[in-house]
Amino acid sequence: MKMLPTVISNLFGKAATRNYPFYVRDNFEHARGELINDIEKCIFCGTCSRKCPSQCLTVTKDKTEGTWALEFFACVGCGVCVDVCPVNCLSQKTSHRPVAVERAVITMTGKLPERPAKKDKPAE
Amino acid sequence: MARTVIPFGPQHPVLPEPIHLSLVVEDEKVVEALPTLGYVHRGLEMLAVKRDYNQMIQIVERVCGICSMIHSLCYCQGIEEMMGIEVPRRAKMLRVVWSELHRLHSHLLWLGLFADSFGFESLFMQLWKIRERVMDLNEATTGNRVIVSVNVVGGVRADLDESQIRWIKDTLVEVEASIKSLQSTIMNDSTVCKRTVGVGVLTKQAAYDLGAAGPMLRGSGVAQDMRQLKYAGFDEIAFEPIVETAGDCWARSTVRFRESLQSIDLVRQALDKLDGSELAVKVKGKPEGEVITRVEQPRGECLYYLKGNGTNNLERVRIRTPTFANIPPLAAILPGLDFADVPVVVLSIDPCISCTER
Amino acid sequence: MIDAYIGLLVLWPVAAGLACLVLRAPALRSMLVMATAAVLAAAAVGLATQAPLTASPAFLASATALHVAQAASFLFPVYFLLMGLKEKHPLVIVFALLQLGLAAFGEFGLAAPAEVKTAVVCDGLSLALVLVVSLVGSLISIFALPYMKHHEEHLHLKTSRQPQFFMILLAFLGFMNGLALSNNLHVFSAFYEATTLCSFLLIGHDQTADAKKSGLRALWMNSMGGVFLHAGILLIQKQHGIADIQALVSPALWTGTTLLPLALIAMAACVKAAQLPFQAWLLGAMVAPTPVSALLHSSTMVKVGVFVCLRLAPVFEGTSTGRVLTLAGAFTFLAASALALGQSNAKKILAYSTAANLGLIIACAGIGTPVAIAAGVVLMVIHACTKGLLFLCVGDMEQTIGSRDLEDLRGMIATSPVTALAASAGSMAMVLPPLGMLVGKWAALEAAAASPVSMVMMAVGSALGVVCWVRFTGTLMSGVSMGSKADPAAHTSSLSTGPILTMLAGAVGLGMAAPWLNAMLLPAGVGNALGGGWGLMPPLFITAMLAWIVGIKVLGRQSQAKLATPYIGGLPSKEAGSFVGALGRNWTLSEGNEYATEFFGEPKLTKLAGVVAVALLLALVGGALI
Amino acid sequence: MNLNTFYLAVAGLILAPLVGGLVAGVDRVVTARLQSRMGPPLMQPFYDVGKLMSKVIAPASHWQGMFVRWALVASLASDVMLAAGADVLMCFFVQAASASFVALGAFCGNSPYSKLGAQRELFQLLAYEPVFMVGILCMAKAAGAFDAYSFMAAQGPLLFKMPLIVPGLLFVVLVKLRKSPFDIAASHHMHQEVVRGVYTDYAGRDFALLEIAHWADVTVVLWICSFLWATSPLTMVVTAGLFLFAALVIDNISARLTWRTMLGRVAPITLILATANLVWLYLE
Amino acid sequence: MCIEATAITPAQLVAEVTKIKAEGYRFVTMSSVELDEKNMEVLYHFDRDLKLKNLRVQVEKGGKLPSISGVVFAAFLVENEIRDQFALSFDGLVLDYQGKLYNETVQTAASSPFCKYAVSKKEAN
Amino acid sequence: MFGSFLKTSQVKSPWLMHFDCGSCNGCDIETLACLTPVYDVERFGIINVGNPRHADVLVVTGTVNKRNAVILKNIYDQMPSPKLVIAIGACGCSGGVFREAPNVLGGVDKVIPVDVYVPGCPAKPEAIMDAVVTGLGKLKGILEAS
Ligand code: SF4
Ligand code: SF4
Ligand code: SF4
Ligand code: SF4
Ligand code: SF4
Ligand code: SF4
Ligand code: SF4
Ligand code: SF4
Repeated sequence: MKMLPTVISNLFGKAATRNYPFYVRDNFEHARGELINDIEKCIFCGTCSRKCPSQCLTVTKDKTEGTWALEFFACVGCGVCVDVCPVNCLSQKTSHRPVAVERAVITMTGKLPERPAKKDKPAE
Repeated sequence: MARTVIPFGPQHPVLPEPIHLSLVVEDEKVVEALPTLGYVHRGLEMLAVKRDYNQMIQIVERVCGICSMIHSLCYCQGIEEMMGIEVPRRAKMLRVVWSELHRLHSHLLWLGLFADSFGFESLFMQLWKIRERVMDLNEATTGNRVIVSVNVVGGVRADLDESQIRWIKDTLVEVEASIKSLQSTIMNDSTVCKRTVGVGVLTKQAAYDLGAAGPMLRGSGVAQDMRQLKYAGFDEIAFEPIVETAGDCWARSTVRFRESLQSIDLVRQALDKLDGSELAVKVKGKPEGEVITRVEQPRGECLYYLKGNGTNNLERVRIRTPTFANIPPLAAILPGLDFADVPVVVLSIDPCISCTER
Repeated sequence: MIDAYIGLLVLWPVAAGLACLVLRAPALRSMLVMATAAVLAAAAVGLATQAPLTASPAFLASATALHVAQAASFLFPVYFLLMGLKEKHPLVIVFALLQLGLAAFGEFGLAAPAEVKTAVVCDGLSLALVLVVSLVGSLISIFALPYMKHHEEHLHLKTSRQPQFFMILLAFLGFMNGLALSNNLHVFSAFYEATTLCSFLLIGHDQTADAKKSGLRALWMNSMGGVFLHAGILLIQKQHGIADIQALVSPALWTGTTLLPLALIAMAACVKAAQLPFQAWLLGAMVAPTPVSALLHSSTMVKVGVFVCLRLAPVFEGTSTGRVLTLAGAFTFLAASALALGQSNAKKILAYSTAANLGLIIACAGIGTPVAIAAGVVLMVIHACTKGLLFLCVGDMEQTIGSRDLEDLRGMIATSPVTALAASAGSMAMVLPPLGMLVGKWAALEAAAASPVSMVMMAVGSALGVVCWVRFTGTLMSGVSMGSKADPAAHTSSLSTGPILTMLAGAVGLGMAAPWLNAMLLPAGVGNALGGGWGLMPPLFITAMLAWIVGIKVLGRQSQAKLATPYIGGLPSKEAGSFVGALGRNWTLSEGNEYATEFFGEPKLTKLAGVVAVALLLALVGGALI
Repeated sequence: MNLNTFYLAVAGLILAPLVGGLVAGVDRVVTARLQSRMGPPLMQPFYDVGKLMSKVIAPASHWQGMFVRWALVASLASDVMLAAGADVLMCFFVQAASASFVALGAFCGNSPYSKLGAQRELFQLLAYEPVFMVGILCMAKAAGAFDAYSFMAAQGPLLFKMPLIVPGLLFVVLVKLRKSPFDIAASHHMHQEVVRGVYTDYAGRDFALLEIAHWADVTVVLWICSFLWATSPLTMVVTAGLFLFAALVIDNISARLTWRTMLGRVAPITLILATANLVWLYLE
Repeated sequence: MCIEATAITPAQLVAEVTKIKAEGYRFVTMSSVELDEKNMEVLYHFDRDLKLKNLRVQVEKGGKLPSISGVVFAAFLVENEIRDQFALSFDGLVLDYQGKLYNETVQTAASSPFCKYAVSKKEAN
Repeated sequence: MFGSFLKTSQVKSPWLMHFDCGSCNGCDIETLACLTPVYDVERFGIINVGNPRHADVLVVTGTVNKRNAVILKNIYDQMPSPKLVIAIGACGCSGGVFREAPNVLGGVDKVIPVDVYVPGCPAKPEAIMDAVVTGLGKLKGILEAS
């Protein structure tokens, strides 16, 4: 019986439902969503791959080209890689990553910077 | 009288998480209940071998998604203690803010599920509707609704600005009002009381001896709460553990209900004490030695035993979670119950199997 | 012709019984029993073609016959007395002495009643009972042939006691027919005592301690009934100086006089019909071999009680005695149904349910309107068939698995499909429309329109009955059958399935015929007193038949299907009917029914119901005095 | 039986399940609104049944298909009987038969939950049947006959003569709508200790047919309730609607009580009230 | 840094636990940790008024300890867990899952992933 | 017409069953949140059922381990076809951060075929709704092709 007022006011009030996907609320400013790499800026240093708690990043490079691969099904969106990237080429969008019907890995390749820093060891 | 054997779980609608009880009932009275675990066991304590101590933060956070923040808090405190790091005051207060927001959403979540365990669907809906506000606070301030990932060794990663603080306070006023409007339903409604009062009674002595934790312990009249240890920012915050004495399902739900209001108060206190200090200190060195740290999670005391050996990888991460402690008392109160009360009693310990099994 | 029929109905079984005793060869016995069945059936049908009728066959009407009856009123009590002395059973002794006293008083202290003109009056009611006895009773006797053979095999008897058994069994049928047909109170009471004797002997047949105890309990209770009956008869004799039953049941006779004698006779009937608080003897009768219980429950013994009440019913209409009787009957219906629900012993369920249904009939009798009486008779007939069927099924299953507990009968459908299905059909016939019992119940409810409290009791009782019987069926048909069962082929014989299937056909057929039966039983003037209600039945039957056909078709289709694995929370199972559960153990999925003992526990409920029932019976007698 | 009755009967056969489905849709929309949700489309129950119809799944027992059909026929028959103005008491018995068949099918299943559910279903039957029956007896007493048309033709609203059966009827509606307050476990609620009770083992097409049978049942029950104010078709609809709404509100403001409470308390209390009403009608 | 703990031998264990319980302490949990290839230690944590009291027992991997679940029922779960993870068996467990608390494979000290840290560390060196 | 109604019905009435297959609860509570007023998936006709025999969509959260793989397979097999499987969260998709833990086998697709993967840790309620819609689209495609 104690619930009666709540229930009745629910009936005559507006529903709390957000009518997604017909109405999409703006994402919060700092929401940690999809991880993206501005591959142009990436120096393929491999820091992100070493610090990633989920070990879902693979960075490889040869003489001229580097590859940055993200196994996005395993990424937990923690943002550690974003924090550690020395050149800030990684960022997270505020929107969630779209669902997929197949397994995939995001692979991006880019040119190595002209003069790679000498401390850089090739990442495994 | 013929016995009925009921395989209760692992997949069962009242059990959002898989656990199995082999129940033997006679005319719907439980005469035997034996649990089986292992459906959520991942063995993540052992990941310490493969991940460094910083990466482990993200992993212990995922011991459980419901009080994720408090797990990483506990872990970071342990490492900080081991390495002798003093955390800045602002970080300590922010840790209180987010851990209490977690407790708030966890208690609302539980109250809802508890309501649903005795079929009070609209109460469940109402509580989860309120909880969404808290989830919004989490997401807006940390970037994720559930796994907030704010803790790092030495402090926190995220900050609150003035407008956010004001927004949190405003929102909490509304949340508090909505929660209070449900108080009489949760504590006094005759149908609710019919299902909770006197059901699954755990005496004070039994609760203490069987090692119950959290609201399960406090619902039986033992005033013990790890926040009395004054970790994080609790040293500066006024806090009294909430205790009920009946020891039944009603007492446990009342403890949680009152704690959710208390959490709001604690968040406010912590917000008022934010100062201009750093968010985190720089960390040097590698963890070495042994520590035990304890924090209060929504479900009770959580204990970490950490052992480092001066390398990046810890030698041992041992996690004792509250539900683990609450399973023996549960096993002790199940026999003799009405079968219809089994879900209510099982839920009354707020079972979180994922942390139990890790 | 009529006399011959009556002779066959009453005398043949007695003679055949005696022959059984003398000719001990099993084959001969079988032939005799089957011949008796045939003769009884033929004679009963023959009689039915002539009904309603009156007759005075010599063996019932002659002075000798009357003398025999008179002598019987001393001989039976004397025999009971001897039994009581032998077993040192005080109650038996007391009631036998009381009976003797009453008999002596009737003989020497009262003027002889007016001569009874017609010895036999066969109206719808009598005919119904005769048919029940002759058809259902015969079938049970046939069923008893293989049953008793097995039974004795299990007991490892040196000398067979079957001759005695069949003698009593067959004679019982004869006495029942006599009782149904005789129009003279004294002859009637002689037959009445004869049935008491037969039931005593049959219940005690196995000679075990339990059997003896139950036999004696039946004996003292029924001779107490006998005391009531005799007292009633003597009072009638004193008040009106008559012994003619037909004359007796005219309401005109009773205007202005107390109904006490009739109340006493009704009490006697309640004892026979195992109404609360006298249900104990019927429950005790379970220890007897199943054919005995079947016979007592369906076609003989207990039917005496309802027969008597229905016979007297016209007088009860509108009287306070009638109202109390209705209440008492409805109460028994309610309480016995509740008691049945709390049982797991299949025979006990049947026993309580018998008491309940008889209560319903007695309630109809108490109402006493033609509509109610017709409903009562319909109920009586259908109950006999259905209950007989159920007893035979339970007996058969009991012999198959060696237990009569409902929990052990779980999943019998897999072990002995025919019997289990017949039992299922039988128990559905107890409660579901458009089958017989429900129809009777419905008619009773609508006929009870003048008695709101009885109506409510009937409503609750009927719900209790539904639960009890659906659960019974459900248990038999339950999907997982547990434990090892005996070889299904071991006990099947056409002599046991034959009667079962015949009875099944009877139960269903009678259910279908109920509207017409009812119409036949109603006096011409009353017509369609149920507001067209009965007219509903034929369309309902057509619907049911359609459903039946559709259902069977689907059954045929699905019976080929591979069954889904059981939903057990996703757990693996190593073998059917079990799962791998806690501690890695293999847990067998055993099931038990719920008996809600806190509501339907036998000891508590029996006590409570007993108190109410006694109060009602006191009110019955008291009400009649006022 | 005249031709008119025949048409009415056919209308009952076709319309009753549709009305029942619509009631289910209203039920879900209103429930959602009471919980501050938007809720499904009104036609959702029909989609559900359509979906179930097209599912392929092995039966849990060979017998279930048969019992499902029987239950369906019985439920529809009770509707038809009401529409054709037949004896309401018998109509009620026929409906009880439908419930019995559902329980029997559940007994035949192979999951322990199904059997447990069947037992509970029976106790539930035990709880509401007498109350409902006494309610009908009250109406019959006031109307002077047992057939549906007499009920509808009664002078003035029956309600004033039998206020005390209202709680009982409401109880029946709650039970028949499979709502909480009782842990009968056949409702949509996800947190049920016996999974879905009687319905656990029914699936696919069988389950769809049961759903239709359930609609028919709901129609019958609401229809009988609407006799309380049967002065015009409109008042009947309104009465039924009020009963439905009251049931939904009760569902949403109360916890689920155990069947023991239902059998031990609610049923006796409502039964005593209804009996008192019946006796009062006689004394008048 | 190291935590305060009383080192005792397996033989003293049950008596010590009984004593501690009598002093009004309640059982919190046990922790197990590998020491080297051969040995491990088990820590018993007890609490009274938020103060912990710890016992430290050293034992060989794959060895045996007396169970304290007879004294404190709550210990049965964690003892079973240690049995699962470190293949350490306990004598007198009140509810014994036989090393199958978490999964079907019964581990030995050699096969358990929880027992390999010291070994792999050794190899790394 | 009836046939097309049945087909429409299949995409309009997805009853889903949630099985927690070793998740950290993060994804579970987000799945559960979908039922609650703010998200209210009942708008799409979704009902949360607890019984595989009534379920059309199996929503799996968490990593598969040796013990729950059997359960997962069993309940999948008990669902009537056509059925959909949605793997939720990093754990459900691949094993997530626990991939290398000793008692983890990996993602849901190690045991049963998965129709839709929902990345995220935890997956947001909106993403879970997207997944159902995507799954139903896939089902619709299959139905129309048949
Ligand atoms: S850390 Fe940044 S720069 Fe380095 S590899 Fe990763 S993304 Fe590229
Ligand atoms: S030295 Fe090279 S690899 Fe190391 S952090 Fe700096 S940029 Fe990255
Ligand atoms: S967000 Fe976290 S999990 Fe994802 S790639 Fe970056 S570090 Fe790894
Ligand atoms: S109890 Fe909490 S954590 Fe556990 S399943 Fe339910 S919601 Fe998830
Ligand atoms: S008790 Fe454990 S599982 Fe539950 S929320 Fe807390 S940490 Fe998570
Ligand atoms: S039922 Fe019992 S006594 Fe009768 S034959 Fe079988 S074993 Fe013998
Ligand atoms: S309980 Fe669940 S399934 Fe049932 S109506 Fe409510 S939301 Fe829908
Ligand atoms: S994906 Fe993340 S939130 Fe989801 S179960 Fe796995 S760890 Fe938890």
